[in-house]
Amino acid sequence: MHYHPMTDQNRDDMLKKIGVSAFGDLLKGIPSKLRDVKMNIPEALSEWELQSRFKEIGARNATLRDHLAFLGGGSYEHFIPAAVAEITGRQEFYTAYTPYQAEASQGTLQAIFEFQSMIAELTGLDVANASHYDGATSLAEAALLALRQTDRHKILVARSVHPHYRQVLKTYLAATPFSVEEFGFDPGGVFNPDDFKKRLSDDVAGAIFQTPNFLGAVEELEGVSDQLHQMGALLILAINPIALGVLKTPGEWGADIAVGEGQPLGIPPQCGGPYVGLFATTRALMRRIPGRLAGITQDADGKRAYCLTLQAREQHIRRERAASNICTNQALCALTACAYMTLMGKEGMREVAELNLDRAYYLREKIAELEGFHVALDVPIFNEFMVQSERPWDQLEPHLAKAKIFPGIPLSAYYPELKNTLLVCATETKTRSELDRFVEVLSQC
Amino acid sequence: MHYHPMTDQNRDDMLKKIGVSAFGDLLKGIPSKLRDVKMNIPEALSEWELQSRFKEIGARNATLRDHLAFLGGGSYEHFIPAAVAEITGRQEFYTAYTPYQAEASQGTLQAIFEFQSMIAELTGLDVANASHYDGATSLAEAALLALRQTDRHKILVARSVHPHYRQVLKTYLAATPFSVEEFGFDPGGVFNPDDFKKRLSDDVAGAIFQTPNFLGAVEELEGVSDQLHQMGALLILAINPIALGVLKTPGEWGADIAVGEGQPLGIPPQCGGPYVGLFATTRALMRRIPGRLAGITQDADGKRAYCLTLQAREQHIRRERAASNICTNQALCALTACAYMTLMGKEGMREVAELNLDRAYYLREKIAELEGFHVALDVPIFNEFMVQSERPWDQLEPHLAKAKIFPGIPLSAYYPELKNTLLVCATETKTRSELDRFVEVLSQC
Amino acid sequence: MLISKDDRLSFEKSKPGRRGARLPKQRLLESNALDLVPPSLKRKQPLLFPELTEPEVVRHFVNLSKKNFSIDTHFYPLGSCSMKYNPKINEWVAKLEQFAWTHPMQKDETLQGTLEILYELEQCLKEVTGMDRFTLQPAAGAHGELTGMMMVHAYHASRGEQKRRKVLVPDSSHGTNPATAALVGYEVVEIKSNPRGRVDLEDLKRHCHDETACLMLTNPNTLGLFEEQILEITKLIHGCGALLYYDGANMNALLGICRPGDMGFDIVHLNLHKTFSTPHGGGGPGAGPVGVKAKLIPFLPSMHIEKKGNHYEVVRDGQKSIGRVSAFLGNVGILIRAYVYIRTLGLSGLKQVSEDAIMNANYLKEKLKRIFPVAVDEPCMHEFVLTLQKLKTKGIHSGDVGKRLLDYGFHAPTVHFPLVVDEALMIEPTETESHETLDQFADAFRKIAQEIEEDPDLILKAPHTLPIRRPDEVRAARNPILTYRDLAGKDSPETASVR
Amino acid sequence: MLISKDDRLSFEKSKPGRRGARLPKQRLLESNALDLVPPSLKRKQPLLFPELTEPEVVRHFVNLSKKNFSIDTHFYPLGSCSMKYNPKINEWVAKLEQFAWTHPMQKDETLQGTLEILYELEQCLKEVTGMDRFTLQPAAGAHGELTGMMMVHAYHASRGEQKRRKVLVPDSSHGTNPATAALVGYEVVEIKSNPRGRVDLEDLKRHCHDETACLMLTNPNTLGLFEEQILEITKLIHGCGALLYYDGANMNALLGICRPGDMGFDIVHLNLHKTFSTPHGGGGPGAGPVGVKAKLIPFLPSMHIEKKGNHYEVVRDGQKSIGRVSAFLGNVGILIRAYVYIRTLGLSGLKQVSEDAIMNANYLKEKLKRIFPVAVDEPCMHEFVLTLQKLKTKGIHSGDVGKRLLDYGFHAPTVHFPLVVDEALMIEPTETESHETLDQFADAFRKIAQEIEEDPDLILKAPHTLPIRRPDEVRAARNPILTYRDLAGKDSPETASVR
Ligand SMILES: Cc1ncc(COP(=O)(O)O)c(C=O)c1O
Ligand SMILES: Cc1ncc(COP(=O)(O)O)c(C=O)c1O
Repeated sequence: MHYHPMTDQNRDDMLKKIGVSAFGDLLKGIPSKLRDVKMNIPEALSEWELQSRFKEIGARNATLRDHLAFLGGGSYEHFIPAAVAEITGRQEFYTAYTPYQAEASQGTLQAIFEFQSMIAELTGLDVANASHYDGATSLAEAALLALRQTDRHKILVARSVHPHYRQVLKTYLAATPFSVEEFGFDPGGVFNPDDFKKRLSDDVAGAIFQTPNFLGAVEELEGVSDQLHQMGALLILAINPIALGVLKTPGEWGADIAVGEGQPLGIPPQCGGPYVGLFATTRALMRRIPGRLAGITQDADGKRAYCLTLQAREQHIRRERAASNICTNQALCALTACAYMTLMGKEGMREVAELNLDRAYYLREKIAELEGFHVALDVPIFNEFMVQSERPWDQLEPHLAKAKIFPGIPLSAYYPELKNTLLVCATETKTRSELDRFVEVLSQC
Repeated sequence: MHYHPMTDQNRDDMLKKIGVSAFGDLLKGIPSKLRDVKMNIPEALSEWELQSRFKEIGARNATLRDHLAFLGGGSYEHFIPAAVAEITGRQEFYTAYTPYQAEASQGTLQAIFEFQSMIAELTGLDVANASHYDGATSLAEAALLALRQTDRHKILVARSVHPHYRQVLKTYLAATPFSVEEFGFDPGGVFNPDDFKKRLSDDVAGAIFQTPNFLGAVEELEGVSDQLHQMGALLILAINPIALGVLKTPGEWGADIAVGEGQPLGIPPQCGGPYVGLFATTRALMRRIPGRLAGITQDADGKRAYCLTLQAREQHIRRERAASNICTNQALCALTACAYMTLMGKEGMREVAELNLDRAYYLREKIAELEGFHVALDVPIFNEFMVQSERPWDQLEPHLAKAKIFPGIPLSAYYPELKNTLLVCATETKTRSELDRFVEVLSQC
Repeated sequence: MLISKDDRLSFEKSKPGRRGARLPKQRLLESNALDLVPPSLKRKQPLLFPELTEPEVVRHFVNLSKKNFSIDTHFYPLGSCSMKYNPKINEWVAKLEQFAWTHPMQKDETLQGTLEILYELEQCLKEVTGMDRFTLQPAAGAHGELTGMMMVHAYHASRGEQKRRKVLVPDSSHGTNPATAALVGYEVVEIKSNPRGRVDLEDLKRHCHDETACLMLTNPNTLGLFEEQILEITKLIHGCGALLYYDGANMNALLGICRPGDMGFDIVHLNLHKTFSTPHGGGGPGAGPVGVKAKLIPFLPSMHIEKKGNHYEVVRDGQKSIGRVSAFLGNVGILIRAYVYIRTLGLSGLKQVSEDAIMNANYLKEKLKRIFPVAVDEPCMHEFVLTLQKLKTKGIHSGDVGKRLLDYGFHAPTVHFPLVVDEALMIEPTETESHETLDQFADAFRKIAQEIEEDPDLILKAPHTLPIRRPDEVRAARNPILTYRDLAGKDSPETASVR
Repeated sequence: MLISKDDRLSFEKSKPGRRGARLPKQRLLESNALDLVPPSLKRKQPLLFPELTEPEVVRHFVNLSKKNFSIDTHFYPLGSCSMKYNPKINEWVAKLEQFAWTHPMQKDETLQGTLEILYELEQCLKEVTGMDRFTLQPAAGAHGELTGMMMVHAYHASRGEQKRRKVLVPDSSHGTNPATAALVGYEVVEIKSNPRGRVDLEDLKRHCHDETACLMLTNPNTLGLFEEQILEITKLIHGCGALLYYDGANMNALLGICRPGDMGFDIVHLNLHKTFSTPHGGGGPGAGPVGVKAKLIPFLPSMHIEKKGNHYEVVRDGQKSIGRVSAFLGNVGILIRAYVYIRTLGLSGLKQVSEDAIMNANYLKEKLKRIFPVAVDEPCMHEFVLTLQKLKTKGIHSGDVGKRLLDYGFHAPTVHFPLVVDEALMIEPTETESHETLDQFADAFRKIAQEIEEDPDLILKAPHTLPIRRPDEVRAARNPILTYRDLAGKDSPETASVR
């Protein structure tokens, strides 16, 4: 085995040094009836065979590079500078463990600190953690934080929040005494303020909105935080970090917690993961934040030092009284996002957001001109919007497949009322000719 | 410009510090008639546009991965462990300069030393240099060394040596008083000893053979070095380093210099370069070796230290009296080869050579059974051999192209007498089913 | 100077007007897209982001990386973490465009390659553990535990046994075990260890009753010891109607040797980032697939990959499922790496993993126990725990020895854990380290033992060779500086000017 | 300890029986392939190669890399080397399978992508230099020089002017210039520099006659100074029937500012690994394309890429061609990187390269000249040369100051070159470094100047912070140890045992 240095010669020497005559002597404590293991696992392949085989298996996937894709819905196709992979490919980053030994992990710790700083900056909040598993689990943890903080039992969530996130939220709360209640949206996709208000009660710990929401609409949230805060409840916002280059921040909306999927920040879509859950909050809630935090302090010589901090929140110190059970997070994805954001910088973050708006509004306009398709032109969007077709999408599918186009995500599986409606996404990766081709193919369907 | 830190603000400050009022003041020495430069160069592209465009351009190439290729002839398809790219991708290796500052380059220097050691070991000679440009230029430098060492004027070279290498040799000698004379080969492809002997005279500085040669044949060189040495001439052997895992070494043949193309040692074929010229010789000729050498010495504290050595041979010290004019070599390719050889190790080098033999002999046998094709079964080969077709290859071409097969290299362009003959190569990368498919397609042509 | 002394943040290196990336110039709309956004929806706060060129960014991060220890540069014997070599072919495969550039909402027909891998990986994990079905969704070990505990809850609820509110965890257990149980609303009951470091069967018996929901057990446990009475334990727990949860963090000891399924466990999580060699990434991402016995299959998270003929399909599971635990299919990129690892090693390679891991641990234990006592001096599995109790009189703690090891070029073992061992050093060499490395490590211990005698201050003030000395953690927690704004002061001229 | 103290060779870490790669098991022949090789053709000498596992090999090389300075980790102001940032997008493109996995003997139709790039690159290089055609074959600057000198020879020979046997090179020229001329059999004549560091026109005139074959000139020269009388020089040389060769190593100063073709040069080589940002790779590979004026086109090396309609073709050139200078098309992977760079920068970016390079050099010169005198105190182009002459009385040489800079985290400038400057330090900051970095560098100089006063030994014994102190080069050359066998002794038990 080319990963294992132990040779047969070594084995004999080592057994001798250990003081047993056979390897089996080391396993005496294992009940013998357990020892008769038969595993049906294929025999080893050489690396060349692996390279060939996995290329072959990979060829059975269609990709965003060989198709023209308009898929969003929580995972986005964005430009990633080549420098990102050179940074995350540094072995000292990707083969290190959690930076518990601060002196031997200043690299990782400083990068986490920078990541936290940029996420706090994007969200306009005071603190961000070192990452959570993904957008959905961040959202569930935010709900738990609100429930604990307010000592209440109910979470309100907009139906326009990503359906998968709402499912995860329900899973997380299923075994607890807490409940979830949803409020609806208007035809254009923005949340229905009356329905929201109606459900607001003094048992509500917090309310969750997403903006831009799953239907592509940017929510107008004026007054929402006041309404909630007056009731003693928290405002939780799910965001798209790329959009925050230009859109109003959770901080500006008066949110207490912001969560979101960090994948758009330089992480390839890779069929759903690994991604990185973003989690930011106010200084007031800092000591309830789940997961790791890096901070700045001084070392014994008074020199600046980075270290994990407020560990009293965490499971390895507090065990059953911890703020969360999280241990391993998505550190390398956070580093990826950190490298991406640093490369984009202040101007780049604004510009990429602007480009998303440009592409999405352009495409929406063009589709609006087509017969047989409907879009709501008056809803503010970022890079996604709903397209309703007069015919079932299934009928259009073969044409689109032939043109190697993934047109979008069908919404009726999540919202039965949204028949023949696709969620269509266009990011900065799309050129005029690609968008025009899509429109052309649609017009010929 | 995202590579240039200078902003307009900086520019003004800097001009002030420099003490000039405008940038143009720094260029006053340039004759003004030279300053009116018009260059027709396209405007900048963003990185995303570059990524898309170069993917598109790349798609206009057919590759060894989407075709079944039997191309060799100086550039070979071999298995490359994924670990190689992780090593050569280390920024400290690939963005460093030549290790003139030994203290700040121990990494590169030690790797060169290990490379030299392994090349010396493979060739069975005493010393190897840190690399030359490629196999062809190594060979030309070897000829020059022999000419200088013997103070003679003629180089003999087997016609079975790679034709491109012979062309480069002629180019190198064209402006000098030195001449090249070729000796022929027998029908099976091995050199003709009579022709060789006939041309041996006391004006011959050295003779160059390749084994396995360009026609795929492994040369029997018994007695050749004695013949040459008795005449006061040197034996120069061009080798394939992978073959030396099992084939007799230049050292064992009594060669004075071994040269070769190092590409098979973990370097992708990448359309011909960058590759790495191998150059090894005896201790006796060490002080005439072209190019860099790393050695071991001690530092001021008596600790082991790696450094460039015998620099008195080199252009930066000796100028017009240098052993060669080479400065920049192919260091990163040498590092690649070094990483490859270290991963393969003693057993791996033997095994990969054995696998090449296995594939090539198998394919030769199978093709021998086909009607309409001829191979010489009695010639020892390594991973290449000649296949003569009864029909012109041009006629078979469309069938092969349809099956996405690159069948080999047509030899008649180099050797008019070898009509309808292809040089066919099969390395360890080929499986039984791939070879059988090739034979099947040939049989149906 | 090879390691940069510069400890400035990217923010502090920033200069107005610099950029690190260029974006397409082309605009498709006639008007500026920003004008389409209603002013009330626009960000007002300027973005305090660093402004650096690509060369500056690359140098910044490359130099940061050099301040880390890692497997590829150092021996990293962190107990319970299986810091084994992360094979490069795993990275190569996972990064192929054909896998990396697929969207989770693509139709199954367009993802057959990825689905095949996930399906086959599940089959392998079933074989390795002896379980009946796996979910691949959980993103890490603790996430797997959470998934498991939610299933425990759903299972008992489905049987009307809501009163089972207690989850038992040994006092040697990892912090995530009690934390997870609590997260799901369970009451955590700690079970004592016996003098041989195993579960105290008597104590366990006392806590086995009709309010017991589950026992969470790590085997081998965090002392690196196999629970010899495992069959009695599982019988006991099942006897009282509770479930058995297996924390598979230490599975590196048992590949092909024995299986949690055969021991009687109902639910198992694996840490693919430990046993199956996927990189730790400085703290993640990992993957924590959860396997169950047949009776728990209905409760698994939704989404399961099935093979129908030659076609792979994502099947959404039924009624009783606890639902989704992550947004999409899980950490697919990590799952791919783990599968490549299994195919690289094959059956006999996997067995060799655990055999060599156990050999290395016992070999190192023999060497080190001459220097410091082992917590339980018996043959160990893949790791073992030293106790440095006797140094306490000198004011030296196990953490101090860990720090000093850093100076010798070795990452510290896990320190002060498990909690049942006083002054613990938990050492897991893994199978990918050579005995020469173990010998060098033992030599360092020997030297440190001597230093403790001769110059204890050297240990107490260690490390001496790294970019920083020990950080003041109390200060960090008392006055938390968690962002650049905290550091620069919200309204300091510095942040103002960068705005 | 972040930087490993281990200086053992891979060979010295080797243990019999270990392996770092697994190869396919499948054998197609019934017999062992080795038996097919006649015994007389087989290797007898066992292969003394290291035996290590993949993890050991990776850790070995990663730790080696950490002992290097490099652009991505350090400021690297090596004069005449244009150590600018190597953009990552260049690497990304060149490593795409579509480029990396093509064979040089494929038919043109199957290589249209690569041929297009090479064709377009040539067009750009023509624009940048004002030359009429380029060959892309040469692998480095010196290889380009060689190609150029062979063309000079072929050109004169074609005109029956064999008596032109002298090549003129300024005394400030790079070593490859005279070495190349000599390699082609020319007699090298050194031309003096004038007090302002430029070619002494009077001396040049003296050597202009009917035996002169060529003048090789670097402009700006190795002092970083533009040859102001360049038009007089080219006129003079052409006047005597000789050719003008332009060493383009310093082209980083002139992009979009002026062109060798317009100055009157007949032949130009470029170092793509300098001006066009391809990585130096620890000493290579580079690429040294050579451009010529129309009259020399017939002599270019064989193989030229032409565009016919939308099709690219490799055309083998005619009769007068000097022939091939490398086995295939040249260092294609490097050529691709350079082309990507040109497309990234575009016209205005290229101009900015030289403007910023010149600004940075002049800025740094202003700062440093307050510490040590500049060899020629005039505005410089992209680099400049200090002279540390005055330190000689203290026994300190420019090389010593270079060593001390390493301790401050800066790579040394080029030392003791050009030869015309006594105690030279040749400094080229490049355009990709920020003025903050230049300020820090100047600070280090200032501190070193002070150290020289206070503690000259600190300088003489520097560096103090690196894996080694100064190596004993005399010892290295006197008793050369060039291979592991040399080190271990050919028949030492060690080498014997590894056998
Ligand atoms: C015994 C044990 N259980 C659970 C965990 C948690 O796993 P993860 O960090 O993947 O969430 C760990 C990790 O350190 C562990 O060692
Ligand atoms: C002025 C000058 N000419 C020629 C060369 C040689 O170029 P190369 O190293 O690419 O062969 C150099 C390289 O340092 C140089 O500085």
